[in-house]
Amino acid sequence: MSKPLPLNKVTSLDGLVGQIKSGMTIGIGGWATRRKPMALVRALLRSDVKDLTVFAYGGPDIGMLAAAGKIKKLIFAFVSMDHIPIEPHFKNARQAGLPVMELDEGMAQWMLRAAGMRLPFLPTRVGIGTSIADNPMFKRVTSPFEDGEELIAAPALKLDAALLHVHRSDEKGNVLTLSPDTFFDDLMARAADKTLITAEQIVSTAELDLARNARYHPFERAIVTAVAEAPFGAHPTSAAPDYELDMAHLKAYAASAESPEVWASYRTKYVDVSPEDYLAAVGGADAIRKSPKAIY
Amino acid sequence: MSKPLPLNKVTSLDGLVGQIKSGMTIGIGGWATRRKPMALVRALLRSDVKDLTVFAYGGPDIGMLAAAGKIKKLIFAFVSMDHIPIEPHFKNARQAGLPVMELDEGMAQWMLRAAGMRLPFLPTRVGIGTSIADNPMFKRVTSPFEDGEELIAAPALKLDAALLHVHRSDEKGNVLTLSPDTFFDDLMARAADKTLITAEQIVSTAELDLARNARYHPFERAIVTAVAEAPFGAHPTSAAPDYELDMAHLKAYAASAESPEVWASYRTKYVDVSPEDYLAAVGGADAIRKSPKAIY
Amino acid sequence: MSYSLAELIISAGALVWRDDGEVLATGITPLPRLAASVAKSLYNPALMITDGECYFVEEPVPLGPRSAPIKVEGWAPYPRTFDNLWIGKRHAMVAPVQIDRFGQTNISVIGDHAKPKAALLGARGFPGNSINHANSYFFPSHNKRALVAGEVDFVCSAGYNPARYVQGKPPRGLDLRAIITNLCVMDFNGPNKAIRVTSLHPGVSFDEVQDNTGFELARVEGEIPTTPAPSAEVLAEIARFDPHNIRATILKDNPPGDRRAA
Amino acid sequence: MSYSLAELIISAGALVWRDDGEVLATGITPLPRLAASVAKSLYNPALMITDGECYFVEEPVPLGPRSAPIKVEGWAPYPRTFDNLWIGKRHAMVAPVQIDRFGQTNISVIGDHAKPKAALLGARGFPGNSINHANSYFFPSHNKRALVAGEVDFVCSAGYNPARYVQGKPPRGLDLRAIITNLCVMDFNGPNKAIRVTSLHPGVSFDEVQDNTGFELARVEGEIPTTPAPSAEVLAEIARFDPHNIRATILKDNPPGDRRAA
Repeated sequence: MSKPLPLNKVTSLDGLVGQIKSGMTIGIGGWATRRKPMALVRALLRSDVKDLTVFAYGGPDIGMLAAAGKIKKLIFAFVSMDHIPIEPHFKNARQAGLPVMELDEGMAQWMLRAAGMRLPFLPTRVGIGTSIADNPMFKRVTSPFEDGEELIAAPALKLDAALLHVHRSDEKGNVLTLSPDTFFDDLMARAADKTLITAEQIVSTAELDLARNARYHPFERAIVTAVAEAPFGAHPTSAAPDYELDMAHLKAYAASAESPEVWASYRTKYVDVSPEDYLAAVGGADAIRKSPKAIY
Repeated sequence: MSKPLPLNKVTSLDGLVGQIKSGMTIGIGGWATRRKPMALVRALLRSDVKDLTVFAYGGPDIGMLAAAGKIKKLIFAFVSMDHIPIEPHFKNARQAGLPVMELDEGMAQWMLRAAGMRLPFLPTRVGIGTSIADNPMFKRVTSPFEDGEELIAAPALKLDAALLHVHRSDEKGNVLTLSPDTFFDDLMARAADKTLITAEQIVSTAELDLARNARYHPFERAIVTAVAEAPFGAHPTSAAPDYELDMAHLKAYAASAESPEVWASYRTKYVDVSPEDYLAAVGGADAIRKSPKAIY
Repeated sequence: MSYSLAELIISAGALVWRDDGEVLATGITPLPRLAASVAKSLYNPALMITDGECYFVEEPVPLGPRSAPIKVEGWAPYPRTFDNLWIGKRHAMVAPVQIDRFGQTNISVIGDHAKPKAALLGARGFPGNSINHANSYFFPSHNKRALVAGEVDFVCSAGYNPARYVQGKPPRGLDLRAIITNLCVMDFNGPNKAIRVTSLHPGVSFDEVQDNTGFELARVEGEIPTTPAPSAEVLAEIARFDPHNIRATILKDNPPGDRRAA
Repeated sequence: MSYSLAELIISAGALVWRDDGEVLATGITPLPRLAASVAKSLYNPALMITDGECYFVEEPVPLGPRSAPIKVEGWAPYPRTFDNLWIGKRHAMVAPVQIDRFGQTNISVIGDHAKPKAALLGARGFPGNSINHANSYFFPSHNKRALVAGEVDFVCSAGYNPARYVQGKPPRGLDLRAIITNLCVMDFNGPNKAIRVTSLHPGVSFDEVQDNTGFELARVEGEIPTTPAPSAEVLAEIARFDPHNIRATILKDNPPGDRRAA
């Protein structure tokens, strides 16, 4: 009997995009200007996929998808580029009436946790007393214990796909995220039917050195669907410690929200191009590696 | 105006015990034979404290407290010494009718999480279809969404005090747990009104090197009440990577369950003594450091 | 000693954390952040503060480009942030766009939520913050667009508005403390938790404050005190934590703390 | 080729994970653990397995003292264990003390729960495991004390017992697969999920199995197959993963796989 082939989940950016279908609900990892799977978002912009319901702790990922008309409904607690507090493409889309479901940051990850535990809902006080709770998607649940408190029942935020950017992966989908902050990529991966990953580098399992790096391993490979190598795949956001955010590029991107014409020109130059041409257009690998550490 | 004094939470083992009052509900960190605050448990045995309700992922901590008659009610999912599957003192106490509340392992940490979020309960499917769910302490809650599923409402497992053993602490209660497995010490600390900590070493904040060791920092110092230095404070359980469990001593301890007389003699030799005399009685620091790595 | 209005605000702001014990002090936007820094340095060393990213630091990190490495004393990634705030171990001072008579604030939209006149940041963590831990607010421009009549356009942080609670009872975690503006300091200790002026910045009258507020203000009994000038020690700490003088860029024209000195 | 009963059990056990895809394969006690090791090595390399402590490993870790370092491919601390099992990505084969006709098992107590005749381990994670992911069971001694009449003394893992569910409907996560004993292999595909004998170990009759079982067993149609003997390849893998021959110590007197050879 011949042994079956080992696992290999490696694909291309387009291979990842091929897993995303119009009408899906997707979650995008990272936070604002940190560790966003931007190469994958740009590949998504180049595809025919549309009518997405999107959740993210949003930054330029949301701005770009909104500018490209890919979003049917946005689920969010904020969309920001940190140093540019309000994402300008998001602002344009929102003011043009983009349908949204607005959440609290902490409640959002709690709803991801519900999905990741296959529970219909989780109770919380978050939202009580605010306009967030006016949304009829929230129900109420009463504690069956002596306290009898009425709490908000926050429904599970189930994702069809989670799009995440990590630092290292092997072919089997064992990954490392080396960033100072983990954010909620793990909860997104658990909440999703498919976890689609871009990695700065695909390396051997031994090179991951997981005995030493165990605490940088965010989730087990069984929930990873496919992986594509995407060097500088978070640019213009950061993938610290590999590289920091590119403030100059973020400003150029922000300026592209000024008019449809400026956006079209940004898009031609930076989106409708191959990853290699993108890297050249933004100044090359050395320039990205030299970006100074961001201060928050 | 003179500046106020810096924080200093350092006390002695007896200082920690002084925070524990008869009748309290306490949680004990670690897991079975790993990172148990045994020096603190022995100090508790030497005190007048009694009538404790105790939760733990139990090992010899529970066995000793049970043998000493300190437990009014045990909340548990198992009590084991891993290589000695059933803790013999626990077995004696249980068969003599020690009142218990039996939980599932995963449900227990979920109930700690409820307490750590100040929620009255959390929903779960765990327990459905089993005798665990026959306990009237559990209520039912119905999903207010379309699914209408009936789930178990697991009440918050609120602790008066959490007793934890860590590898390093500074005077302010910034701690590091360096073990391969984190267990649920963080949830216990959040679920507790007081978090009482023993540390292998108390060092300066700089020596914790938290910029590099961030991922070994289990919780913020605001939830730490007091810290005592207790070198080899987990013995005979392990505090890997500092030292491994002492199988020979665990066997001697297990044998002490044979009769009240053998237990009395164990107690005289290993419990009713100072930490220094204990260390000498179990063979000294070098012997503990030479214990081979446990295989599970 | 002369001082700017920004420095007066920082000095007054620092006092909100003085008796908080060991909690996370979060100040969002430069003046609240400097206030938290001064509070930790001079009044309450037990406070936890962060580098603005994901580490707890032993000493406040100065604003802007840094000349020294930060002294890390703990990890504060976002998951930990919620773990901490849900047990109430925090007092935040933030800078909303609107506040109403209930203390409800807004940073989400101006106008209709479905199609806003101005889309702002989004509710962020305001809902959870407001019902779990102490909150104070800073407004750089005290006027009726900020301190509004009626309700704020979208209630991001909860306040003492009985209409929004079961049987009118706010959750036990709701704990609104202070509002500091370019005109005065207020708290929530008026009748039925009404917003109350507790001190007026030098040269400001209660009537001026009321005229610039969209709702009726309570006032402390008797003569309203003047917000105390920052001490030399406070000013020195402010300068230390703001070496690039970012505080001079926050309020239009960087006015003096005592407007009569202008 | 001669083989022991333990090896037959391991060989039959390995097959339970063959078509599971990428899940955590957990085998508790030596024979199930060896079965999981063989399954990963020969049938389903996508399986995740651990070192028994808190790491996922690329290759099964041999039982007992180790001559080579483990090859870590991931972190599996206890908190991660529950995250994983609650989404169902696991198939465990464990060794309970009792099982009943519903597939309910017990590892907590013998006798009365409040004052047991014998206190065992405690329910551990059995309740959560049983309704979240696939489970198989191993019994080294097939008899009426283990395969009991009525209900087990304390139901630690859920089974197909309608009386224990709202409207008789078990949760969708309940997925009982196989029972392997020293006499036979069973599944839950009898009428109404009844336990059914699917193969008899060499030299064992159905009647002998039934006589040693506290409840009525279903059987596959026609002649019940004989549990297939382990191949040379399987035996070689077993020997590789059990270099200290711990498998010879599990069943009393280490009987041969075909009892007629004894």
